[in-house]
Amino acid sequence: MPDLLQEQLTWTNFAIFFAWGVVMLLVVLGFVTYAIYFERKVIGWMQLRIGPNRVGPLGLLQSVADVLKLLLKEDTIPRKAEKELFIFAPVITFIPAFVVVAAIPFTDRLISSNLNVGVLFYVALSGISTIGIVLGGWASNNKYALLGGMRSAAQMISYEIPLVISVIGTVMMSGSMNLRTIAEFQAGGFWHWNFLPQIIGFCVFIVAAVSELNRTPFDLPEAESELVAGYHVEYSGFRFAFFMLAEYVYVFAIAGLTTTLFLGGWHAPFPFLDFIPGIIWFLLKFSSIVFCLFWLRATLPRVRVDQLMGLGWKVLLPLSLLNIFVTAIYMAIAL
Amino acid sequence: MYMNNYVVVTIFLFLGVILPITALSIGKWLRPYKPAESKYTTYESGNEPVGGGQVRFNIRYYLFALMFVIFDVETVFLYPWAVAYKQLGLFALVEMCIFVALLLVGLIYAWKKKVLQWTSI
Amino acid sequence: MGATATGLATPYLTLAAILFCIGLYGALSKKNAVIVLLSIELMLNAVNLNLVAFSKLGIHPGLTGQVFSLFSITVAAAEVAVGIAILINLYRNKGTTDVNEMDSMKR
Amino acid sequence: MPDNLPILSLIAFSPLIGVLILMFMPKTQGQWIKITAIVVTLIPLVLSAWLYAQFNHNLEGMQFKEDIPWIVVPLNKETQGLSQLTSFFFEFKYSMAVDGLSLPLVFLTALVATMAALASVYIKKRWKSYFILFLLLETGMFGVFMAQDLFLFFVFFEVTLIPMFFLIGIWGYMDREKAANKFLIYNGIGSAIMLIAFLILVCTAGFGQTAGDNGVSVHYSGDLNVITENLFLSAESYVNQGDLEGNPFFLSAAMKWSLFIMLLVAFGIKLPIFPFHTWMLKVHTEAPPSIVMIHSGILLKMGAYGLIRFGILLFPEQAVQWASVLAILGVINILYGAILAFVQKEFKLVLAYSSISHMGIVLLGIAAFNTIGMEGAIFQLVSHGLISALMFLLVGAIYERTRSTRLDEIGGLAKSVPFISGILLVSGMASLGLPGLSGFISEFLAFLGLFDTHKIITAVGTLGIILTAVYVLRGVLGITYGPLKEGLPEMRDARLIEAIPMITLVAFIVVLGIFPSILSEPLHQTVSSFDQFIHSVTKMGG
Amino acid sequence: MEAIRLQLTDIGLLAPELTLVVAAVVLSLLDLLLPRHSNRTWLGWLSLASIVISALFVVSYLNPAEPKQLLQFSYRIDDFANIIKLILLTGAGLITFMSIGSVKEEDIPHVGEFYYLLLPATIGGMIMASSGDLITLFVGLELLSITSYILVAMRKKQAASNEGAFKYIVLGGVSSAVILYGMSFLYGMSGSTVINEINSAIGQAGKGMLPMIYLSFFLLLAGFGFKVAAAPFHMWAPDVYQGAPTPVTAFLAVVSKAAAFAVLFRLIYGIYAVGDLMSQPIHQDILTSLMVVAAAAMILGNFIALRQTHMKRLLAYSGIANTGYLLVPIAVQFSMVHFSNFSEFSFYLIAYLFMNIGIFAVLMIIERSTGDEALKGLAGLYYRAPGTAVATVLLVLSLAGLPLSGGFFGKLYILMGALQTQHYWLAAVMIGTSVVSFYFYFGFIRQMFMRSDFEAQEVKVSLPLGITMWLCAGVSVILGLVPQWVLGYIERIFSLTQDLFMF
Repeated sequence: MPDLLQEQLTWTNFAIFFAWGVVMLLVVLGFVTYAIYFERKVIGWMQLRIGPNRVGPLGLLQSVADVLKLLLKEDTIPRKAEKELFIFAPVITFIPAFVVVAAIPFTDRLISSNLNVGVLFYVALSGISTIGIVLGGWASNNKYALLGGMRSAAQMISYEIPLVISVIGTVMMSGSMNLRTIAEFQAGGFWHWNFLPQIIGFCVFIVAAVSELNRTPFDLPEAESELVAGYHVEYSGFRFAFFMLAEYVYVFAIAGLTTTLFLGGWHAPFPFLDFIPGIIWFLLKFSSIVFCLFWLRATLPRVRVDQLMGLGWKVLLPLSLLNIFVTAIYMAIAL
Repeated sequence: MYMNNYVVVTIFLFLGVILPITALSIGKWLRPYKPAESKYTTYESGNEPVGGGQVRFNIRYYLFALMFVIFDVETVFLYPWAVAYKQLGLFALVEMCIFVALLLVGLIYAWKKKVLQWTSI
Repeated sequence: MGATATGLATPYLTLAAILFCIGLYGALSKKNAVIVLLSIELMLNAVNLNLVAFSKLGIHPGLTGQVFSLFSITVAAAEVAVGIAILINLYRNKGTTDVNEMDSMKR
Repeated sequence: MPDNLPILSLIAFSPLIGVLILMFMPKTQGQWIKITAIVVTLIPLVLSAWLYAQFNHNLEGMQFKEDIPWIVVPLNKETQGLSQLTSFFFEFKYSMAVDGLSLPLVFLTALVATMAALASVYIKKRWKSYFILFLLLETGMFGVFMAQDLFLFFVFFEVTLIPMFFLIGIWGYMDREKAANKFLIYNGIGSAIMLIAFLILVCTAGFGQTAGDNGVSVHYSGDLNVITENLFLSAESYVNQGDLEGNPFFLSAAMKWSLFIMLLVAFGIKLPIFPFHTWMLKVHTEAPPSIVMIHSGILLKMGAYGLIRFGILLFPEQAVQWASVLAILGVINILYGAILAFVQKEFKLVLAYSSISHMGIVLLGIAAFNTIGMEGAIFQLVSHGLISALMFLLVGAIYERTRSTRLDEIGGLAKSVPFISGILLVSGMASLGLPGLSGFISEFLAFLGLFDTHKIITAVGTLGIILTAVYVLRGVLGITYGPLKEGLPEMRDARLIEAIPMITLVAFIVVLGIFPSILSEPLHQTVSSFDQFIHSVTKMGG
Repeated sequence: MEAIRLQLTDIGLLAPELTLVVAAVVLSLLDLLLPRHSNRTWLGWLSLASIVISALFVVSYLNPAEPKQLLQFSYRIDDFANIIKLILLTGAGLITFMSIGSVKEEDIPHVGEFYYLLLPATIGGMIMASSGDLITLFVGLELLSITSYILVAMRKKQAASNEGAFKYIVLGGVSSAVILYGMSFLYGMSGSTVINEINSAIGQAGKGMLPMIYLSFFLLLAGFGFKVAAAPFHMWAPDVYQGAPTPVTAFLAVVSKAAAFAVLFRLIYGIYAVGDLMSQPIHQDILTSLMVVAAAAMILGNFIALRQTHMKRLLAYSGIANTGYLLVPIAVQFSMVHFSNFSEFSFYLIAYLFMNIGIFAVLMIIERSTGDEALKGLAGLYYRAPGTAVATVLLVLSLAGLPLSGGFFGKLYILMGALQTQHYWLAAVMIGTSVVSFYFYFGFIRQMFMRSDFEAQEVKVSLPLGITMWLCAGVSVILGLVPQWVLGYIERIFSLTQDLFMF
């Protein structure tokens, strides 16, 4: 793939790129399907339940069934809603979630694109999803939805800043915003991985990322107990599915990003394990992060909204700024 | 060809658009359509909706939006600096310290002025 | 086409000019204060487009234009933040964001 | 007294001593404030009398010269490196001097100021600020007549403007604010035009160079001598010879004409010349009597002085070509003033229009462009200064007693206030030019001078004399003779403090009428030198 | 290309600005950490102290052997910058001083913020004065503008203040955009943002560039014309002046205007009025359009001021008129017989600074005693507070341009410049409008001396206000009596080639 990217663009190349895109789409969709299944299973185990087990062997087709159900469900748009915006909102939420996947390198060779501004690309696009959420909340013309949308927007912009700033440490270390370069920089054993020198940044990033995903313990926008369902209270059928889809695609993206930025990407934890292909390592790290996210959901209670905002601005932001200093001084000494 | 990267991105974007369109079209073709007046009312926990849907919300949202705008834009300056930090040397650190210190002053200002305090909805 | 003066940037410059004019018109004629502020942002963005077009496609390409646009983005953000803050205050005091009603100081 | 004593500065700034003293006097000591002020005005009076005596009648040009650099600004660092140029600067000098033209006016100023200070008994409120402003005004007037630098002249000219604004606006009669405004705007326009003309002069003719030890030093200067010299340089000797049109320091004929007209208008407003006179009527009716004494007695003369000093002497060619225009303007002034004075019901307005009429005579004298005419003009300045001061003093005295100056409301004062009525009669006679009084000499000389050059105009102008007699007699006799008008309160005759200035002024009027040589002798040499100068420049015969 | 880097030694050269930066930061932190109800007056004193220190730094950099520059011309420490900085700092210092203890809590709820927001605004002005690069210039300009917007809106509870601030920010934002748009063309034509590089690039440009040069010039003229409140770009000034708290109004009228003028001066001369461009017809057009703007400002400002009854609005229009006067030395090109443009400009700026701050101090005194900003508030002042009235007279005379005042000599000197270059019509407009201005300036005197208002309360003059007022009045008179002290100094140290043009 990197070689193809270097070449002159021909129709053949274009076709390959397109095919790659379709493959990625399918992979992502597949991931979402089984991530949901996996989540339900994980939470089930943790709560000493079985989890889905009816549809298909071990309940493996449960999610597929759910999707089909949503597809067949009647889809109503409230009369008072702003129709066009109401239709657009889930689409706007979904598109950036998928496009950011293009920036993530799976291994040295297995990349979709090799953008020099990878980090920025991710950050910039993921911000657009917020607009979709606010739009959805507003277009529903419903009090719950509006408040949910606003809340989610406030939360997302609040955590966006620590997220963005915490990444700066890794950018400084590798001197590039290219995700592939950042991953390459971490070659040679886990002590070279960014999460060690960047431990503050790593923690901030993880917390902020969970919040960005609107997942427990930060799932306030869709807090059932307060706002019924938050911004998608009026959504049903496949429109609702796209909100959900976007959320899980982001899980995919964030897990990939974390792996690349902090966990050494496709590199083995010890040099002698290099014989195992990079993709395996990547998937291992990736899966463990996904698992952790589900684990958090099963374990932690939801925080209060003022705690949420306070955490973002008063703890994470100063910490992430501190991280820059620490990194800079560390590098100045190391150099 | 660096352009190729953006061709890929465009392809992803295209796919991202195509998927909802196809999915929703297929859904439209498959799903039932049985309209009833009550289905189209705004949901309000089962009651008749009271007042308009676009209620006035807390002024805090604006304040957070403002804070976001300021800090987000300031990071624009942090990124180029971070990329080039290795080549810039120690003095750049001092400069960035000043910059970040000023940002922190802004944060403290907001903090002390109770902008970060969330009240009610 | 004026290609000598503008290099290859002419289409971008034209777009920027159109955006700028729309912004100017909006800023001077719209009733809603928020739209007025948005129009100003539009003007500033037209300028950014201009700068970036010049820096990439102008007759003297170079990085400076992009740096300049970074600064202008920042400044625009600060400006609109202050603008919104003042507008909120005004709304609290007067209960309106209609620009036409801001005439308390006319004699 | 020693030779190098800065006598002119002493005269000009001695009133400021009074200002300083008054500032530290308590407001409540009204009587003492008045006395201090009057005493202070005596200092310049005495000094100028001494100056008058010391003046050398046989010398042409300026005497008692004082010359100190005042504002000297070096122009730009760059020029100092240039070859042959040692320095480049512009300067305004503190430069004072008197000649036969200004000397009588200086004395007149001192005299009228003292008289007006005595006449300030009619001021009823806020003596302290009144006298401070009064003394400031006096300094300004002295400065105007002495200044030899355009900038300095302008500064003093404006210094008279501001105190006058206050004096009219605060202590005037009912409509004082309007009068003050009108005064300000008209004179503001006048001085603006003057300023622009002056500055053009400074920027062109004021540019000079002096050779030093190691190069030339160039400068812009406001010095009247430098400007006069440069203005009459032949075209070849200009700085930066070569293309004359492109030379920024060369004044083309058109430029000279416009400068002349600008100065004519600027000083014409002050004089006042016919279409620019309306402001002065308002001031004459609304200002307090002592201030009108100053205004009519001296301030109007500043216009004439400026016209002669700058308008005529800097642009003689233009002036001579416009001699008939000036003469016609003069005649218009005389007739217009006289006719309107004739129909006025308000005695102050009668006097105001008579001032316009009399100032016309000054213009006539100037327009003659010969020694006699010019002498007549200067004579008229002094004589009218004395007479109108006296007249307005009397107006003040009468108003004090009758609360009115309308001709139809007062009459028959001769019986109740014989002294005042007598003086009024004398001043009336002087005003209409009765031989033996000062008015006669000046009118006679002016007409005589003009007769040489413009016979018809002179003839028309003399009509004005007859009209003058008519309106003065109508006014004066209406007030003094006839039965005492009803409704007039009890009156007492002049107090001592009123009588002193009246008698002094009358005395001067009579003396000047009988011994005109007191005035003409110091005048003569200067005026004839002016005449020669004008003729030499314009190549007029004679 | 050699790497552009700020060296540690350069920090020393930035000392005046850095002093203020540090002060602003420290003051804001102090203000935050102090208990809510403690007295904040001493913050004002601290702010004043920092301004003084900064001014001392500037003084020590005056008249350098050769102008210093940082980061390849983007920041210049030359005498042009130093003199303007001194003017700005004096203005800011006087305004801070006069507001100490006289700013009312109910008027400006955040006194501390008022004090430390003046500092960044001043820094913005100083950066503008020093900048040799469009980016630096723009950043300085916006630092000044944005802070000014906040300062104008300081009276949070008053609708008028908010309204003024909103108008200011909208029109200010538009003008910033217009300036930027003009700058973008300059950049496009030259590929550089450094002033002298732009100059040489557009000087050598062919005919094809001409429309863009014109376009950029007019955009910049409109934008900066707005910032300096020159007609026809003045509409914001009266409303903003009226809405803003009085010290802020003084700041806008003096410091912010001076800074914008400094930029205009350097930009016009640096880009359009030197080098190869001088030989082209465009040069004459540029000067003519500047003159037209100057004349328009003088005429509009003075004539509309005639109808004003509100003091701040009147002063706003008077400020517009003064903008016109200040534009004259910029518009008349230096030539063989006349190259004292900068000293004319800076002298009048200095005179303008003192007389305006003085008159605003008077305004504050009146405001505090009568609570009214109308011209009527002055009625009978002479009988209530003779001293204040006399000082006011001195200031008004200077504003009106009557002799022996700084205002007079400043105008005279500018006038001489216009006459030396033979722009007679401009001189005529200038002097004619000055006469018109007599009427409304003397309106102050008429109110104070010729009207009486017996019910009016006693006037209490707080010490800082009184000192400021008398200081300004005194300086105005001294500037008129011995202008050569200031003028001579400026002419001695300022050099066109070294300090204005960057060769």
